Amino acid sequence: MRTTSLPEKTPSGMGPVDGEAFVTIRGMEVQFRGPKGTVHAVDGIDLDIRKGSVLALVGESGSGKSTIAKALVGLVARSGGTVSVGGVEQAPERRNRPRQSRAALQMVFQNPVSSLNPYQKVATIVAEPLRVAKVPADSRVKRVRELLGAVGLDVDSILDKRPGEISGGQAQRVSIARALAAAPELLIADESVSALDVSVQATVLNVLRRLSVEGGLSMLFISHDLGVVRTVSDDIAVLHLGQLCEVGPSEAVLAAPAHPYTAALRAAVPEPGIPLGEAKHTDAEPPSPLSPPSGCSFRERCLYATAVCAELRPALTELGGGRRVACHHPLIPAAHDTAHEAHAKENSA
Amino acid sequence: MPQITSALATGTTAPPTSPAPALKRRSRTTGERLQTVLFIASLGWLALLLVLMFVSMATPWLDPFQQDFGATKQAPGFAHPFGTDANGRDVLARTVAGAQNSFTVAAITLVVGAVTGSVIGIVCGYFRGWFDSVVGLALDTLMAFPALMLIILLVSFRGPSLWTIGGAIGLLMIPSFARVTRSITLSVRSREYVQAAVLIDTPTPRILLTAVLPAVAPVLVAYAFTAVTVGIVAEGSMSFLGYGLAAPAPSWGGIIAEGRTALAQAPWITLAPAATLTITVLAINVIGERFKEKRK
Amino acid sequence: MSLALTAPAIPVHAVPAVSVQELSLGFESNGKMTHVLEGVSFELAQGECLAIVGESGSGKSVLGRTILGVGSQPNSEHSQGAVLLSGDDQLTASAQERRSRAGTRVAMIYQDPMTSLNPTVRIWKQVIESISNRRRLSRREGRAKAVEMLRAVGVPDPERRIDAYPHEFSGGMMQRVGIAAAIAGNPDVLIADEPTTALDVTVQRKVLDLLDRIRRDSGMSMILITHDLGLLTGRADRTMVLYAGRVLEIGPTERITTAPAHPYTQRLLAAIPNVSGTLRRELPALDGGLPPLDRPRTGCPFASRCEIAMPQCHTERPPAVQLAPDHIAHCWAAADPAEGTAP
Amino acid sequence: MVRRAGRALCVLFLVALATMSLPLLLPGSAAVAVLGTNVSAAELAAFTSMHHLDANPLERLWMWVTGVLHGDLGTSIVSGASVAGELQARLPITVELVVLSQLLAILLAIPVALRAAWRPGSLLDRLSAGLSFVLLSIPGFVLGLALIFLFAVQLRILPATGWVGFAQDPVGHVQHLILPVLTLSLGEAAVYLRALRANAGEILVENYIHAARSRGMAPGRILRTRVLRSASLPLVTIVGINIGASFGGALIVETLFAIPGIGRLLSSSIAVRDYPVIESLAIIAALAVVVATVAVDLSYRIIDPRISHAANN
Repeated sequence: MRTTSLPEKTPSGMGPVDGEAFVTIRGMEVQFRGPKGTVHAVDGIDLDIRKGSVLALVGESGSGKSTIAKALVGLVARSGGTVSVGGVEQAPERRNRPRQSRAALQMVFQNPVSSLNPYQKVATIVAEPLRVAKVPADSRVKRVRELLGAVGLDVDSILDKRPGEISGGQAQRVSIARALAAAPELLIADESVSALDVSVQATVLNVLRRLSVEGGLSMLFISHDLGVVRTVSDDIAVLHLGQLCEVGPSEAVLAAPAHPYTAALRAAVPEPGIPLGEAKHTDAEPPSPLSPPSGCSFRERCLYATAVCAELRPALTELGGGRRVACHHPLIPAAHDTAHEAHAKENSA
Repeated sequence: MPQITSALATGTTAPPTSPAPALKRRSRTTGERLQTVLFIASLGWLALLLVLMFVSMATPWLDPFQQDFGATKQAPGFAHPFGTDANGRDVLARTVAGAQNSFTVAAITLVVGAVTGSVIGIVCGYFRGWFDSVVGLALDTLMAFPALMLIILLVSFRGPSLWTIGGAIGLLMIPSFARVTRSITLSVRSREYVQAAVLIDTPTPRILLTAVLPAVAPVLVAYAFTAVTVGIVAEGSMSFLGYGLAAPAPSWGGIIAEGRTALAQAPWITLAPAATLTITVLAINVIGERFKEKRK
Repeated sequence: MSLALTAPAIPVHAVPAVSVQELSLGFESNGKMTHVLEGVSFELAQGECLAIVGESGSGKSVLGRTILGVGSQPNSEHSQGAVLLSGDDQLTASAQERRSRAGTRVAMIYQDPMTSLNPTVRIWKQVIESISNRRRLSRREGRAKAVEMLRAVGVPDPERRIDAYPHEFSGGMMQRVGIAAAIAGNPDVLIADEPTTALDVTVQRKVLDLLDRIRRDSGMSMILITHDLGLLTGRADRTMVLYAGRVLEIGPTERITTAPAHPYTQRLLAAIPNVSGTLRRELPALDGGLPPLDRPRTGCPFASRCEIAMPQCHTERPPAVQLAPDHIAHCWAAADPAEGTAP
Repeated sequence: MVRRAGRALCVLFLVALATMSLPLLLPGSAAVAVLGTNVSAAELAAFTSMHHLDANPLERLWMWVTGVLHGDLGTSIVSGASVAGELQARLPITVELVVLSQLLAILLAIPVALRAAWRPGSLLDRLSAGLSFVLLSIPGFVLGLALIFLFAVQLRILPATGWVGFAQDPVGHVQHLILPVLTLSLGEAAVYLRALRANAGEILVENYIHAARSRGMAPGRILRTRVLRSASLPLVTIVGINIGASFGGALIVETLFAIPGIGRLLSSSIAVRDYPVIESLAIIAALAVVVATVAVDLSYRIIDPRISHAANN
């Protein structure tokens, strides 16, 4: 199964070299207007996804994770900021993007069953993007088989099945195969394993990780589960009420969170055989997006909040080692003076 | 050291190695059997009506206009299974001819109401926007206009043809068909598989064809059975009130209305076609119900 | 040969709060039989917390609802065994008897507080139902009781919030209201069916802490039904692993989560992505699915997915193997350590 | 809510406008219908302009509305009688029929539907399902005829047709009411029974019902206080639509039983193209539908607190 060919990458000559930002999001804002007021679902987000790497977006419900995904693909129009993929600017609305750009961003949804058209066979579902791209019928069949093999499915037995006849794990892999058929440059997985049983979840996670490592696919992986995130991602971005709290390499961030919110999330993850320590957040209710607190949005639940947190919204600042945190009282010391100076120098240059 | 024990973790002593005995299975219920019988009987009834209609159209038997003044208001018997009316016409022949008109009106109703209504519903549900609002308002207006008044107006001013009657009833059915299909389309539209289809740039007509239509179709078919019965009943009611086909032309409502004055002396003139009408509606409903259950 | 006993802290002679004996259940729909539970047995001591762990299709929720004894009960033709609440059988009891026990002797906390609280009824009325269904409460009495219950579960400003409707609460608060409603009748046994699955992790831990506190303070017994093996450590005294309607393993939570004996438990634990410890990029996946449930399982239900399955695993029901005074696995490999990998 | 009310007014306006356009849209002159064919063209024209039949619809609507504000609904172009007077005599009769039959239908449907839903597949469930299925298949005028045949012709215990005012003869009034009300209500009861049964079935499997039972709530109490409340939402909708549209049903029953109500008036006015009467009746009927829709909306808000919440969100 491993040897089955992985999806070819669409060659993008102008794309940046490995390690540099391939997807760049700057100042992204999404607002929803309602009778009770405007909700800033995404409130000024800067994010980079390196080519061939997996960036995980973590946060609790209402943090704006899924909205970012939808704004990226243009299902929801952002109200501010810029998005560029492989150096190509993406218009806020999907219909204003060229076909090539639309195909470049693909998404795998949360619910395995409702992601697939119940009236179509698996073969038709996966072939759909190829049909749209006007791939001739015979090469379509071949490609569908390759893709289904690449996501570890038993090709012959699944081709003629309908979504109702396959398991959740299989359905989710069919969804991935369909996304891959569009030859995307960025795959967005929105809570793609949270509806699956643990035993099945592992299979899907393995497929996603291999697509990134062996297939060189860039990925935005959205999840509320830190364990899952750690397994799949290279970098992690923690989101609270539409704002970034902390960004950095996953291992470093999870080993020693700099933002109290990351620490609170980390401390609340239950693991078999390991008793939970003290909770790292207060008993306060999660804030309402309709009336966000002044200053830092986490301050009401934060154990370290002081007066300044209510007055000033903390900006993302460099910590060194590729890490950034938006906190007045970060849990690990701020960037070393040298790094700080180097950074300052860089800026002035 | 692990050891086999007959005791369960909790200390009960039932032998765990014997497989749990197979649980009994119930046979099909009498209700299900009754439904099957009714279904077959309904099909049989409609088939019988169709055969009789064919006989009436293609052969000299069952002539609805043939008058036998020597045998007026004759009770049902061998020569006239449904008896004869005040003009000595065979009630069975008139009932069968009425069926033709009823079915024709129902068919027109269905085509006008179902086709127009579901196209409107699907377009509104999928594209939303100002078009949806405008059409919604128009449909609300149509629904607020008193239904029978609309039909009577149309019929009395345009003349009582099958097309006018069928078209008028069909027009009134457009809102309900549009509502049903619109709500299904709306729910399908929000499904992730439609969003996924949008993301891979599937052309909209193809999304409508492969995702929306298959979801709408079964409901539409089930609904169509109801629509047919509504068409038949509405035509009957219109004819009964005197806004149906012109006098000598037979229609169920008309025959029933004619017989009404003689309800005491010759009840069959009214009751036979009334029973035929009711049984036909019942049969179509039974078949429709069967279809709805199959879908579940 | 040692006889398995309940948790050491509990006196042996006490009547167990719940005793399930060789329970088999089947449901019939459209002429098709689904065998949901097969020969399930366990006991829950007074004051104890037992976790029932299983993935979808394991039958864990049906088991919980059968113990509770209300709602659509399986046809008597399709149920066997006994479900004893302090010695009283729920399976043979009349609907009226079961109803009289519901809320006061056994109560339930549901997975999704959004759907398990009636959206059209003010919460104070729902919170005191276990009491108001039995005797007439004056409006003042009822409201006072509701305030007391909400305060007990940590809902801030209860005097004002008792008049709210469920949708006016956040998910976590709504679940606290659900817990208040469950414990208002002061039941002996509390069944929590995935009580935190719909909640965020930070909220989840607070809710589980609350349940722990309630159990310790009141001495209630608790059955915690969950799919998440991570939740149990430090919370459940014992853990029972359910798969395709059968008990595969039962024992102290410590042992189940750190030294499981059944291959399924082992594989399930290994498949959980970890936040602590070494980073694993490739997780040991567990392919395949549940055996067909439309007929009784022969042999071990996990055999088709088990890497160390032996021929008899497919044909004969595995024996109960006692691995420690309180730890039992139903597994042929565990019975014969030479052939299996079990410790 | 403001938007809904605005929409309702808009619908009302459109219906009124459509009604006012009838003389222009429909072929056949009212003047000819009233005066006959052997009068001069000048006389016809004078008649037409006297009754403003050739005015534009908006103008006619304006005249109608200003008339209404003075309590004047116009006069019949055929009999010269005041429309308001006609309505005053006939409207109470139709309203009595409709209200009584709707009440009877609801009272019949609720207990049976709830009990049947509690025990799906029970004898009551199957019997009520079968009976309502048959009742639904019987056209109203057939049911009425059958009732007349049975109770008036065969058993001779009730009058076949006619109407007696309550003040005139209370007993006779009730006797004349029974068959028409039964005819109207049996069909509606079947509709309500099926809708409520299906809905109650869906509600009974909701988690919150299981939760209520887990706290020991008795079946009767669940049905009365919980299921009925939630299931009444769709019921209210259907009842609302039916009450709004009951003019149609009333027309058939009034014709069948020779009852001097609104329906008969409508039917006879159309036959002679008595536009002032038609217009007033159509607008009143539309008003009934619109008011019913708004009332349904309002009762939704009262029954389900989430709706007002969602609307504000």
